Amino acid sequence: QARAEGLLVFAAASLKTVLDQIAEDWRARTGKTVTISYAGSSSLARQIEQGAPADIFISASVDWMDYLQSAEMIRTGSRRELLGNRLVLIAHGREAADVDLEAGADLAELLGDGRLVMALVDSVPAGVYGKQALSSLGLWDRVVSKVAQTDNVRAALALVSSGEAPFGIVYASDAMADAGVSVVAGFPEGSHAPIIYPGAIVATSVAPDADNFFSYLSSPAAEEVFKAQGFTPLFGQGNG
Amino acid sequence: MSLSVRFAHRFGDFSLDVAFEAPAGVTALFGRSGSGKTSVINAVAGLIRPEAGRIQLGETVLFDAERRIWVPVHQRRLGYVFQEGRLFPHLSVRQNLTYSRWFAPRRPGESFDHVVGMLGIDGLLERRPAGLSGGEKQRVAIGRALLANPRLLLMDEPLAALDEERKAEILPYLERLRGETDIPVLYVSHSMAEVARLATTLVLMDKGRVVRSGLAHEVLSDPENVPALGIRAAGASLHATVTTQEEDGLTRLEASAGPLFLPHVDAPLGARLSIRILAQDVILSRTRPEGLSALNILPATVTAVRLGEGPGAVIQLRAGDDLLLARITRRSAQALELAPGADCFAILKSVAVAQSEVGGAG
Amino acid sequence: MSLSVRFAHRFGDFSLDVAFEAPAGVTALFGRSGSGKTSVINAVAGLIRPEAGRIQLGETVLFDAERRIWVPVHQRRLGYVFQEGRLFPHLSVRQNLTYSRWFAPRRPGESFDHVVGMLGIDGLLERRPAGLSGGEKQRVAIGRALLANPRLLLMDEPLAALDEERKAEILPYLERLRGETDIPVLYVSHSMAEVARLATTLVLMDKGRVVRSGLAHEVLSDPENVPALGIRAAGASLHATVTTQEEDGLTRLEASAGPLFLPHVDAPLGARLSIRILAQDVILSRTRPEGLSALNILPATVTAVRLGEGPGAVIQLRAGDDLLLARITRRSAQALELAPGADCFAILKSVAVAQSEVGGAG
Amino acid sequence: MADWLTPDQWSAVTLSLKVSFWATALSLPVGVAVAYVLARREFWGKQALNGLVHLPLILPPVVTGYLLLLTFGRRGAVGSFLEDTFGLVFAFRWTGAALAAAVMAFPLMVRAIRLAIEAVDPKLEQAASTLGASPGWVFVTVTLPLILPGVIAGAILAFAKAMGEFGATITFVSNIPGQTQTLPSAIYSFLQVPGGDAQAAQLVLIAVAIALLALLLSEWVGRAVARRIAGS
Amino acid sequence: MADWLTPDQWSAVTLSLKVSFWATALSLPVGVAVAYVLARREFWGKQALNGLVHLPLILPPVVTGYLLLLTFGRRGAVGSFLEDTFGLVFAFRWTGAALAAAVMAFPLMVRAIRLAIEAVDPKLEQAASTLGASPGWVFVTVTLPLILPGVIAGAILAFAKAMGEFGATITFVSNIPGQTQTLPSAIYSFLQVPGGDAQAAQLVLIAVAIALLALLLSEWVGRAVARRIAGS
Ligand SMILES: Nc1ncnc2c1ncn2[C@@H]1O[C@H](COP(=O)(O)OP(=O)(O)OP(=O)(O)O)[C@@H](O)[C@H]1O
Ligand SMILES: Nc1ncnc2c1ncn2[C@@H]1O[C@H](COP(=O)(O)OP(=O)(O)OP(=O)(O)O)[C@@H](O)[C@H]1O
Ligand SMILES: [Mg+2]
Ligand SMILES: [Mg+2]
Repeated sequence: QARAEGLLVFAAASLKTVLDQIAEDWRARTGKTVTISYAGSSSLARQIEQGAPADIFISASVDWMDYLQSAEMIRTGSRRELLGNRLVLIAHGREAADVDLEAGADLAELLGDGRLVMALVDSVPAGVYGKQALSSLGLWDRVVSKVAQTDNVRAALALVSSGEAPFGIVYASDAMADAGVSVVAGFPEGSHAPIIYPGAIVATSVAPDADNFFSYLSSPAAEEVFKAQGFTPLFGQGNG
Repeated sequence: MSLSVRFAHRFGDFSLDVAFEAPAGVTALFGRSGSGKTSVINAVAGLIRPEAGRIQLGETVLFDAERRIWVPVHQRRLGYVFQEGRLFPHLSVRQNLTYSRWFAPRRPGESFDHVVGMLGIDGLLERRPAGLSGGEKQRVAIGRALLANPRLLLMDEPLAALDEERKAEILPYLERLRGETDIPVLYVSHSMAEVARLATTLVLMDKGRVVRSGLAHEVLSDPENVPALGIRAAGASLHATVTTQEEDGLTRLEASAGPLFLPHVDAPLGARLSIRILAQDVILSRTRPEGLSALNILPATVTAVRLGEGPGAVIQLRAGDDLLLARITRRSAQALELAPGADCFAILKSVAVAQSEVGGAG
Repeated sequence: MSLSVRFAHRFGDFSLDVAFEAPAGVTALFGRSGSGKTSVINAVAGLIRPEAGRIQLGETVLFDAERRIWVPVHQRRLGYVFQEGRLFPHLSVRQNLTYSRWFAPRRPGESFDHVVGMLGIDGLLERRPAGLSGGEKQRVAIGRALLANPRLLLMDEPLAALDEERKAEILPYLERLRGETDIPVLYVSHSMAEVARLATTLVLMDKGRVVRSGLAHEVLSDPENVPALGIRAAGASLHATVTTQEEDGLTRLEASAGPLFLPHVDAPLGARLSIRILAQDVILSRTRPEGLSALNILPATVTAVRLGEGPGAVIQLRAGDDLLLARITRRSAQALELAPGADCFAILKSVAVAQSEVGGAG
Repeated sequence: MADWLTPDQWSAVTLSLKVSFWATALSLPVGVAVAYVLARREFWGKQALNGLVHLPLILPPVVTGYLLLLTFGRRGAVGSFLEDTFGLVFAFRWTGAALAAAVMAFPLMVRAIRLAIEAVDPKLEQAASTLGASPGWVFVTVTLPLILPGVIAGAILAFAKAMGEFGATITFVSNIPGQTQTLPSAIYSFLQVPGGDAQAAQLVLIAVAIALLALLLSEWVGRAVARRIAGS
Repeated sequence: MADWLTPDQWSAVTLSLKVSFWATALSLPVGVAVAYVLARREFWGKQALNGLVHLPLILPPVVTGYLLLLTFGRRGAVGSFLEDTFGLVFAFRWTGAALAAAVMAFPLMVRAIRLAIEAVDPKLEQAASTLGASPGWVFVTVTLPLILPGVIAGAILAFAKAMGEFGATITFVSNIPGQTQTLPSAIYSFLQVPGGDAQAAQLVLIAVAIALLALLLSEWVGRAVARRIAGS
């Protein structure tokens, strides 16, 4: 069923700033509006499964895109890995000392009786990647009892920013904007599965502009915006 | 129209098992506190559903346990004055009074202004019940029931919270209602004066049972009922016809035994009245006494003497066609040698037969 | 202990402005429905805070508008029988009765068993108020107030919902209370019989004002107050000493004007009693009548004649040292030529002076 | 106001008002009926109904939203039936947001009204029926006016809840600006990205202001009603 | 039961019970006091208090959680004071989860109790004071027993809400298995991964069962109380 106005994009909530910017640029360029509904990837995927009138889905997790793909809810061949992100360790305060994770820094000791905050380590992507990274660095078992999990990355950031917890693991794109924290280490690329935001056109979409906008997301203009917000554009690496 | 009541019911330890007939007119339920009067009225109203029995009003069966008949309360067309008021707190006095008009077709019935005037609640119409005094509430409750154009009036101690003057204003109204309509009234009161004045039928209750029921003047003038009624309530009725309104304010009536003088009775010449005379207001004399302030002296014959356990005696007399009761001391009964067949004179102070004990012949 | 009340207050259109003294004993507030009786009691209890005035109990100032004194309700040590019961629905009858004991130090006071027995509520102790009959509720409310060991009893129509027999059981108890303790009792009732029997002081109210107040027997025997009291309530008191208990159950008393015979009076020989005699129970004669069933005939002298607008007249008499009132017809007053100074005889039916009108001399 | 809010924020405010208003208004009669039945009737399955009513309170909102999606979504049993039969669509429309808000607020509303009904003296209702009022009329003329303060309390609780409802709404009808993005969803969006706090705070203040205004209004109405009953 | 639940799930169940129980039990007296004050007293700032009480209902839970963090966190004004003075710590402790649940449930509790208090006839309280009961005793011996059904209703609403509370809790004290991971957090976390539905459903059923049990119990107690009052 066609929707009355323009294009409807379902996107992971963490993309709000960038996508709002890109949609604005697109409108300036084409005169066409894009409506974006931000929510958790799981909600959005389920809504699409239940017939939501979305044209494009951008997920924060590969799993939910896989889920829709196996349910044949996305247009064959349209799936693409749009963005990447980096995982970083942050500490409270602007000028916290760097931590060298690869050199085997004792994170547990640094924490003392404080907490390491992460997104939910079994379900929210940032948490899952974080757990993988800590495990591969051999740190997980020592810090597991000090990990406090939040339902999203922003909540983790808030806990560190407010000083409630000394350290946290978040995306680089989130850490950038918060003045109350400093990035004290980046996790090595190989320590966790690649962080990927896949996108695809929804199978039921009939909007003529879906393809155009989806392509625009991979344009150099969009790339600038993504980079400026701390994301890593992965254009042209589509796997569909 | 007549109400026929027969049912049995239990609450906890208390069991109720009653049967009586209430013809048109006022049927008084009389009995001690806790004897089951309110429960009987509630069953007739349909607020209690008895376990067994049958209640019929005129041709309509309101309740029949065997035939599983049950007319819902709101279809019974009642006017119920509750023992505890139960005014609607969210409605003004006027709205309380006219509440039933929202449901019943507007029939001629009682005039609003008349009822309100008689109850003296004209000044309260726009107020809400919460601020009313006890007696004011009760008057509004009476008005509400009267204005419901009921086929059956249930009144549970309606006048208990009122002063004598107010009672004296409302009682004649109830009497008129009794006289002019054929709706049965079930009336609970602890005041024998009220009962004696209003009741055409009397139902004596005790511990959930009907002890005695029948025409009020018969029940009241039977010396055997004195213990059940209480001595102060015993009395009998004279029947008399209004003959003259005299200029000093007295009314002359003619009873079968002789003339009677009462303070002004508001009844047309020729009207036949029933005058309740309490046993304790009668003095007896073997000779016709002279020079007494009491104006009413009737020749009578002793028909029965009932000596109580105490110092008192109840004498039943025949005065003309009527029976009278007199309560005197046993000592006087002996001194005057009062025995069945003895002739004597009954002295009634005219003023003792006060306005409130004169009623249209029932 | 004595209660002194003087205050003014307004609710909406109604303004209350009263002042009276209530000495130890029973002070009856008497007046029409809506005249402000309950409001006065509420002000004394502290449930209404008047705009101006002063209320003092014994030495304690309960309220003084000028000096901004205000004793909170719970420190006033009251026993208040409300016009509408107000039993605690969540407590059993027993708990309702003993409620005040949770707060007041356990003083000797009234015995629980005695009060419960007198009120006939022994069988109800474990029940909850919701299932009680109207009269049962009222009796529990009376018990609750009596058992509070109050310094001041406030009773708002406490007996209105009760039958005569029950009243006859409770009244002597209240009389005893009046005799044995010095706590003032403010008592509202529409029953003149109750008021006449219990009250030592009488406060007549009308439209929020005190019309008349003073010693009950003076107020009641003043023919000027007949209109305010209602004719059926007017009466006076004889003072008499118990001399013999006779074997036929009568008690012989000696008044200053002569002997009196009453149905058994439960008082020791030599006790001095005050006997209320209603004006309408007195018959007058210019000559000593013979052969009457009435046993009590006292010589008397007319001291005042008050002719009403109606056919009646009120005659004040001096019998020995006491004043009596008689209500007769105007016609008889003329026929008997009753004028101040005239000698006559007052005929009292002994039984008309019933038990309930005999009280210890106030 | 429109000046310092973006059009999307502005539409979130008006949408929230619309959603909360209709959620409250349409569920109120149902709430009164359910409360009445729970307070005054005995029937088989009463406790099941009671449990059902409370369910949205017990379940995490996401679960409620998901269940709504499964039931009232386009593919859901009830949803497709309603669409085919009445052309009524909840999925991804503001009507769906209203449904979610109504469902989430329902237990609060019912509890408040039920308490009020239980406090009404059945003796007054009896008195009304002796005066000829059928059960329906008794309800309208006696019970309802007497429970008005409770109904108002229930409605305001529901409205406030609807203004704040987020989890079930976003799960059921997503977060589409101008269509299903209510104030709380908009707040959520801002809280999910760095630097959105200030804008979120702005919206929070608007939400609080609206709800408090409604609250004050309800207090005032409730008090007026109570005063009327306590005697002019 | 322990068999088909993982230890973490099992601890989420027991923790949720503990959190909800204490949240309800400890906030109940405060709720009664606040409800009483709102129902029966007039004072300056009453409407402010009223608004404050309702705030958690109006605000999205995340916001409430965030505000709790700012206030009761270790660095928060109240939080640091409590820690220094009483050694009472909320951050990352189950006590914090209980606090969050209590705060979120508070408006529901207060509303229910307040409605009940408003329905108590002040004439009964007057009668008690004439019998020597000071205002405190009047409350304990008359008001409180009469509002018991309302208090129970308020408590059960609060308990159910606490069992379902998620947003504010996870924002304030995060999700630490065994310490702050309540049932709703666990459910949420299962719902975030594809295929987690079955396990989520299992936990949902447990949550529902517990809350319904509590509900039934409260109905039963409430009814017993009401019956006692309506006469043996
Ligand atoms: N809040 C109020 N607003 C207006 N009038 C009021 C208010 N409260 C009481 N009144 C009026 O004050 C008058 C006195 O009331 P009160 O209850 O004291 O009378 P009462 O003498 O006890 O009457 P009753 O014998 O009928 O009980 C009544 O007319 C009543 O309507
Ligand atoms: N639910 C109940 N459980 C136990 N006993 C009850 C119940 N309801 C009424 N009763 C008893 O039934 C008896 C009759 O009550 P009812 O109200 O009919 O008396 P009544 O004659 O109207 O008395 P009153 O003159 O005092 O109003 C009372 O003793 C009362 O205690
Ligand atoms: Mg009764
Ligand atoms: Mg009064």
